[in-house]
Amino acid sequence: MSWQRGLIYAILLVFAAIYLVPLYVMLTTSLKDIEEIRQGNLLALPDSPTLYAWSKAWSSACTGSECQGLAPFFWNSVRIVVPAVIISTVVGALNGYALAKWRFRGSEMLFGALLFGCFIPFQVILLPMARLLATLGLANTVTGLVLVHVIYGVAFTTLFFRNFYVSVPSELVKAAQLDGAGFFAIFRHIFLPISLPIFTVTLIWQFTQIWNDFLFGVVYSGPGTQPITVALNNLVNTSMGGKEYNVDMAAAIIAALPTLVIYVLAGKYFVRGLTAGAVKG
Amino acid sequence: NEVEVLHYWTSGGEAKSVAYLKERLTASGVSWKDFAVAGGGGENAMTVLKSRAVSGNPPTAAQIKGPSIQEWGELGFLADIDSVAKANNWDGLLPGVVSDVMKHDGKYVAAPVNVHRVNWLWANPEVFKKAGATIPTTWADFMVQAKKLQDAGFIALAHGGQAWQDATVFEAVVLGVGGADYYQKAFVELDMDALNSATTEEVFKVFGELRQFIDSNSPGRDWNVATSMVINGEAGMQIMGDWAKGEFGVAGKSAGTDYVCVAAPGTSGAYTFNVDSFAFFNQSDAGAQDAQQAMAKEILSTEFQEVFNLNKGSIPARLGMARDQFDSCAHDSMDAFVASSANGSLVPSFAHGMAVSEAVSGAIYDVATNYFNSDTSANDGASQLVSAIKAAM
Amino acid sequence: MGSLRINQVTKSFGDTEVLKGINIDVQNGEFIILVGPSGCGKSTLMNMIAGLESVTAGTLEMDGRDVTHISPKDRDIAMVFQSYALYPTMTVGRNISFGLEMRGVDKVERERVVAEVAALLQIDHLLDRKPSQLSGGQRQRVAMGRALARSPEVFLFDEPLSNLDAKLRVEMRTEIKKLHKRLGTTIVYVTHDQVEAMTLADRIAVMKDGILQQLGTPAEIYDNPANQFVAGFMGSPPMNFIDVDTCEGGDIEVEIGGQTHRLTLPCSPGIAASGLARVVLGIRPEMITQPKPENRDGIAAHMNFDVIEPMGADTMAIGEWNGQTLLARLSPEAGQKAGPATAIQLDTSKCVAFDGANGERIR
Amino acid sequence: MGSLRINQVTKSFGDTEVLKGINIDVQNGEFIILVGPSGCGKSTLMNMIAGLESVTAGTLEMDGRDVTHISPKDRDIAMVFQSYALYPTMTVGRNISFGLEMRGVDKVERERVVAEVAALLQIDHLLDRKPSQLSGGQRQRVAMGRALARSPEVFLFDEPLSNLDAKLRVEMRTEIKKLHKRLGTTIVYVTHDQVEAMTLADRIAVMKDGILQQLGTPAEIYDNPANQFVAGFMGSPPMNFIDVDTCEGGDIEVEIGGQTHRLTLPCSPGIAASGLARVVLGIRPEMITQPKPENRDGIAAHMNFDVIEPMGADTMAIGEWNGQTLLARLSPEAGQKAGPATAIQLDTSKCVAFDGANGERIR
Amino acid sequence: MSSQRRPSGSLERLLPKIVLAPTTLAMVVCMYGFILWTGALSFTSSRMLPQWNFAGFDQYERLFNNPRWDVAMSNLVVFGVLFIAISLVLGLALAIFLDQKIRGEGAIRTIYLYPMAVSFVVTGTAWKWILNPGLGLEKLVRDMGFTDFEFRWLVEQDMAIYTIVIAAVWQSSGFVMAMFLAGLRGIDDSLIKAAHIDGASPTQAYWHVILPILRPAFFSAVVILSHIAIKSFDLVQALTGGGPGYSSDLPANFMYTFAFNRAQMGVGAASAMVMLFGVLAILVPYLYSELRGSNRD
Ligand SMILES: Nc1ncnc2c1ncn2[C@@H]1O[C@H](COP(=O)(O)OP(=O)(O)OP(=O)(O)O)[C@@H](O)[C@H]1O
Ligand SMILES: Nc1ncnc2c1ncn2[C@@H]1O[C@H](COP(=O)(O)OP(=O)(O)OP(=O)(O)O)[C@@H](O)[C@H]1O
Ligand SMILES: [Mg+2]
Ligand SMILES: [Mg+2]
Repeated sequence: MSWQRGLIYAILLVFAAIYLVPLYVMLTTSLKDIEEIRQGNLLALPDSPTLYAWSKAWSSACTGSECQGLAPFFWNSVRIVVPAVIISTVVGALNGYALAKWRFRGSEMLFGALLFGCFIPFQVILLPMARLLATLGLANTVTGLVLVHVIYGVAFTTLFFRNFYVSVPSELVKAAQLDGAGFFAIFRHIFLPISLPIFTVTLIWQFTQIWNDFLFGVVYSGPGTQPITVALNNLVNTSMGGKEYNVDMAAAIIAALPTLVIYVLAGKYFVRGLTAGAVKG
Repeated sequence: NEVEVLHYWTSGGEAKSVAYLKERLTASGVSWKDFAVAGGGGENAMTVLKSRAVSGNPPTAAQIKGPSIQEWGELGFLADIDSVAKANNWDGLLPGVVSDVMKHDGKYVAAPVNVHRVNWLWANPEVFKKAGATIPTTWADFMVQAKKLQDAGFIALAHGGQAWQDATVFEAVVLGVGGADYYQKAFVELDMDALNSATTEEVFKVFGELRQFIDSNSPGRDWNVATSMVINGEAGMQIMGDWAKGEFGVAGKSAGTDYVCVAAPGTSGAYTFNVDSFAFFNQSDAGAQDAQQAMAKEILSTEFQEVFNLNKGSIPARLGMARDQFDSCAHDSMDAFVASSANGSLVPSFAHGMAVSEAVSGAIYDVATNYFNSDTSANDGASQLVSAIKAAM
Repeated sequence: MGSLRINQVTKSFGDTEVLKGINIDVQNGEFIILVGPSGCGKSTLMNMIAGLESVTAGTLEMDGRDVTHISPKDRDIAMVFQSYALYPTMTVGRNISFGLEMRGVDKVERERVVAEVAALLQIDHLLDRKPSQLSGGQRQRVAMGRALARSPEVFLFDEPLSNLDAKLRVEMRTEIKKLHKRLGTTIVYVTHDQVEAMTLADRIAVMKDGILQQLGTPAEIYDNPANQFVAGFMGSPPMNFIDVDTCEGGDIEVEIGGQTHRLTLPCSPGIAASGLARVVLGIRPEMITQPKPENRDGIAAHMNFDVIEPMGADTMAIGEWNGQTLLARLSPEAGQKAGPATAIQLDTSKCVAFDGANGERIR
Repeated sequence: MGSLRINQVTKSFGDTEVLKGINIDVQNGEFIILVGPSGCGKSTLMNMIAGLESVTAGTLEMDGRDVTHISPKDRDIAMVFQSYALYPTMTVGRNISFGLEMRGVDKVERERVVAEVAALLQIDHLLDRKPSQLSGGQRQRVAMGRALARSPEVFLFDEPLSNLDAKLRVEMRTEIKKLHKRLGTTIVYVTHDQVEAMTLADRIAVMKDGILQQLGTPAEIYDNPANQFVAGFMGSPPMNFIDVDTCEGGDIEVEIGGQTHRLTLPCSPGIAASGLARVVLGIRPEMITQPKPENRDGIAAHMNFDVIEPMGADTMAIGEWNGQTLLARLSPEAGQKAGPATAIQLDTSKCVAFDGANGERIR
Repeated sequence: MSSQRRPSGSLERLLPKIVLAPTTLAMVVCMYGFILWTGALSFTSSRMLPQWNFAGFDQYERLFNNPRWDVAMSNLVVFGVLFIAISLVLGLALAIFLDQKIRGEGAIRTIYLYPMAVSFVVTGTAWKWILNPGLGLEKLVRDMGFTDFEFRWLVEQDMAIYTIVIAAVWQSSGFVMAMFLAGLRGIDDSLIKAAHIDGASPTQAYWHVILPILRPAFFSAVVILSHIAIKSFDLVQALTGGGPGYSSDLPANFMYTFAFNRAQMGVGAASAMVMLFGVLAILVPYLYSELRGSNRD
């Protein structure tokens, strides 16, 4: 290994360490008891690690008048996130593909408008959207929430895919057209297989955005369909004091676990050199 | 029969209190649909409430307090529960200042659960002893004693640098320096003459002097962390509402010996109150209306008032309750409540949204917190306050 | 099925006009070869036939049906791209069978066809590789295979053999010829290889700068070029062009090896009528050889050769006429002895003359 | 500077061994041409010389310095990629000047060089375009220009002219030759064009399946092939191979046009010593011609021709010897008259013989 | 000459538009429709809920007279510029390093990405501790013996906004890394080889050859980062709460606070419009140049 590679490894590892510090703080805190936290040495390892905070966060912490921990809300989130992520990603992929390789008059304009539209602050759309959902009969339903996430996620998924697909040589589309493939067949057979990295990125983005979304989740959910972020927020927020930092931290990690799992699973689809050898020039 | 209740009491003693209410209602055949949204003193909950209202689907009841009840009433969202009130003689049970807030157009639309006193000074006698200081009763004295504490190596005033805490201290200074009349005129009625008077500048001067007694790490600190500084003897005092008692309790400290609760300097006869309440929203469904009434009735029951307030550290909103379960600080609070109400020094807390509209209290927050965290002069502070309040009215 | 009418077709990319009104009628089953200098618009024309580039003006008909705006997949055309355009994520086998798959051919049949095509192209051992694991020539053959697997109405081949070695190229050329004979499919084919053009084409279309210069059988193009460009473009080594004076009676005068000769050009009787004082004489190198007794039409002369280039089967000799360089094609033995004042024989029977000003043929 | 020693170099991709111990010594300033069938490993070898592929075993030396593990940018090599590898985001001009820029050449000089190279390659009007806006041949010339702009110690050209038309190719070939003469830079060049190989190379390296078959001057390779593969690979149309019986004394017997002839092969005196009863006779088409009085070594015979293919300058005639197909190269006139029992002349002076079993040359 | 198109042909041609139609509809209604709605709202005197009584430019006047808005806007500039620049550079650098056939790439990648996964509702607490002079970094370093060490940005008025930059970069740069990594994985090896042959050092090859190809990915990253910058709401809420004072306030917090907590919906709407026009002024030229550029590929 040359010294350059050594340096690269060193840099990568140093940054990994820096990135890990907050996680470390959260993890160790979640394993300490509240007394130890009060004594206040943040970076110390727990004296006597306990899983008390974890089990409390999962199954018995109060998030309102109910004290069932995060568990029931976890599944609410899954019911919202899975369809929303899938729909917005698929729609984004198709949009991006159409915008990158099937340009028509005004398609660039459309894309620009879509991008600009996503700079609208979400706070201001809360009320009109609530009205719209009520008109559609979707107020405070999971379907309504999924719809909202799809609408405001599609601009980004489209952006990711479109900008990935513009650098795919157009010759491939031409060749496939001659092979008798239509719009969807080309997408399915030519573009999907080279899209793994961008699918990974989009999935990560959408999953994180929707899983971690609080604003839409709190405003458009009904009682009993609240996502986990709302529960987490309820769990950690108290005006009365008596903050249980260890439970808060455990709850945060639990709430983030699905996202982390997705990252790990999706990560392996970052593969090298997907278009190599396709065309010359 | 079902009530859907939007509230922001989600943890600790508050959650237990709500759970108790739920239990009682369930026992009386009303099922409870919990709609809890915590965060930022109800900010998120209010956002949700507004969007539900706009979409034509408001909850049965929501935790709303102070002048906001009137605003919702103006907009025509609130349900009339006068029949329950009449049947249970609320007018007789509730002090006038409280019942006024609960009514819109002379009809009850909300039910109060508690009364908080905000103008408390919490002190650690151990620290005072070590520093050879005494607990101050006026602001002038405060400066002297605080200096002693500081010289002895303690943090004189434990404080969390968040806007609402700054406002809480500011409010105590207003009341202590200006007195109840000034407070009422300037910060409740928003009388411009009072606001433009020299008293305002004096208030800012005192408030500004407090900066020096606070440690530099305070910005962003949660109030309970500040309280624990008093508890473990790092700091001498804290100005905070009666909910701070809970922290001392959790730490196993007892009032009078391990800590003392006295009125904030210069406010011993006066009382800034903060009342939590549930407002009821119009329902088309008859079952829901019945449930609503049952809930209103339950809230004012002695059992609920007692359990709830023991949990939360406040005093019951209704009068004539047994006091023996409550501690000495609560007794003080109850006495002061009655006394101040009699002599006209019972004032609503503007730092906790009881006195003025949200717009104005927000403006006061901004000025107070900005002033406290900068080295603006008292004069400038006062004029900023006036113009900010004008702009928000 | 398979006839093709290219009707006043033009193409512009922004401001650049790349094709300037092309007219070609391709008969059903005909083998047309497009040739022309690099950048003259051959690939663009192919792309337009396939429907991959929009037509700026003009129309395209297949079997009498206007297809100008029909989508490529409805045209039933197979094409070999000059730039290959292989699908990077598919194996070679799948690249070849993809067109069949899209047309709903069942698996068994597809596998049969792939095996057949791969054997033909000698890539059967590569079927499981990805394009990035192939050599240049192998990629080109996969591109070829992709087209051959189908039985379209029209084949478009854009320089399909340019990266193959001579031997393989000859084999492939033969296979294409056989295929064409067997299937009778219309083929439009771009090549820079003169031998390919001469041996494969029914007709050759010579293009330059987006304009069709001549369309004719290989023999017509070679022996009877429409203008100086076509004459110079076809043939390797190329035709010699010499500025010469005309004499009355339509003959020309040329200085060879120090002597002036007067030549009659049977293919250009129109010189006299043209009234030009100077014309450009076009004479192919193989018309200037060592004396050949079997050929009685030849004119004898003596020439000075400066440079001799042996090229295996022949030897190229470079000399001068009218002060202009000229290439002669000698046999290797004659070449060895060539030098100053070498006896040569001139065959003027296929010499042509052009108007030097515009390059037009004088007939 | 510029000498190159390829020392027992092997290359494997996973399990496939692509190069199997190549040894070539390239002198400083030499022009080496690599030829071989598609997929034989030419590009791989070039990539390894450039340092783009790792060397599985063996060493590479430049000027006596071991560069096996030196990074490409420290080798001072310029290369034309078979797949072009143009930078898609840069204009043509920048593509060409990029190498200079990276070497810190100043702007004025870069512009001068770009202008010069672009003029040479006839792409001066394209300098502001992006590669995607070019035709195939234009792209190839840009790839060429990128290499030519620099003055490296070694040039590597991987089929640099394959997509150009014949005329341009001849011009470019001439330019490369001139350049080589002028700069004396070492050049390693891959081509499938026999004429290019014969006219440009100082030495030709013939490869097959990752093994070097023969390394020699063009004349050696053509006239004196090391084995049957080399003999068959070089030359177009290729050498004829006929299985023949040997007679005692090292002569061979062959049936031509119904009669048996006994031929002496001066280039293969070792036939007798080999003791083989049958050998493969290698005879190039141009050794079988119409009778040529000027060539006295020839043997006269009569042959039956079945197929006649006119090819412009020559005519190929196909007949049979020993029941095996055979190509003869006649002049167009002779070709026209060819048919059954045509008089021909055989030149055996350069005929070669091979061991049919392993293709080895019998000397 | 009648162009007799087969139905399948014309359908095929319409497909791209059909695919884009739902998105377009949603965009027109839920983005531009709502923007118009907000624009209209900003000219009313709405307080707690929308009320449609016209009030002219009153709300804008209030907005611009509010010192807190000035602070929020100038914070946005500081924060936006630093956050976007640092995230881009760091994300790109990490992507490039990770692309060097690194052992354990998967693990390292996940470590860089995880901050995205964890909601700031709680990491805010961890960050507050780490940045707090009395608890975190400063204390740690001082405990190690460097008693003069100071790191008190969190509690200083002029510096608090930079702690938000730090936390935001920590959270987002991993995702930027992933975006660039995806782009890098799509680039043909032979271009890199060509650059090496041209004598480019690895750095130069990245700078001149690869980065230009990554331009679309870069574009995505900038859009995403500006989006995050403009909407950084919970970050501020959790880390500084806008403090000390309101010195680290950002427009998103300002808007939310005024629209929903202070019953000044008109001012909130006006601030949203000002923000949108600010974005318009900066982003549209960029969008335009990018989209035009890619037209000519
Ligand atoms: N990445 C790879 N993995 C496996 N085999 C490979 C890979 N790259 C090349 N090969 C094989 O190595 C052999 C040599 O390839 P190379 O590109 O050197 O051929 P070449 O002589 O240049 O052929 P051509 O004339 O067709 O360009 C080929 O058979 C090819 O299939
Ligand atoms: N997208 C484009 N924008 C502008 N000009 C273009 C574009 N594509 C091609 N051209 C130009 O059009 C002309 C014709 O290109 P085309 O590819 O048809 O040439 P060709 O005859 O196939 O050449 P070659 O033999 O080199 O492949 C060329 O001069 C080329 O530069
Ligand atoms: Mg072309
Ligand atoms: Mg190759």
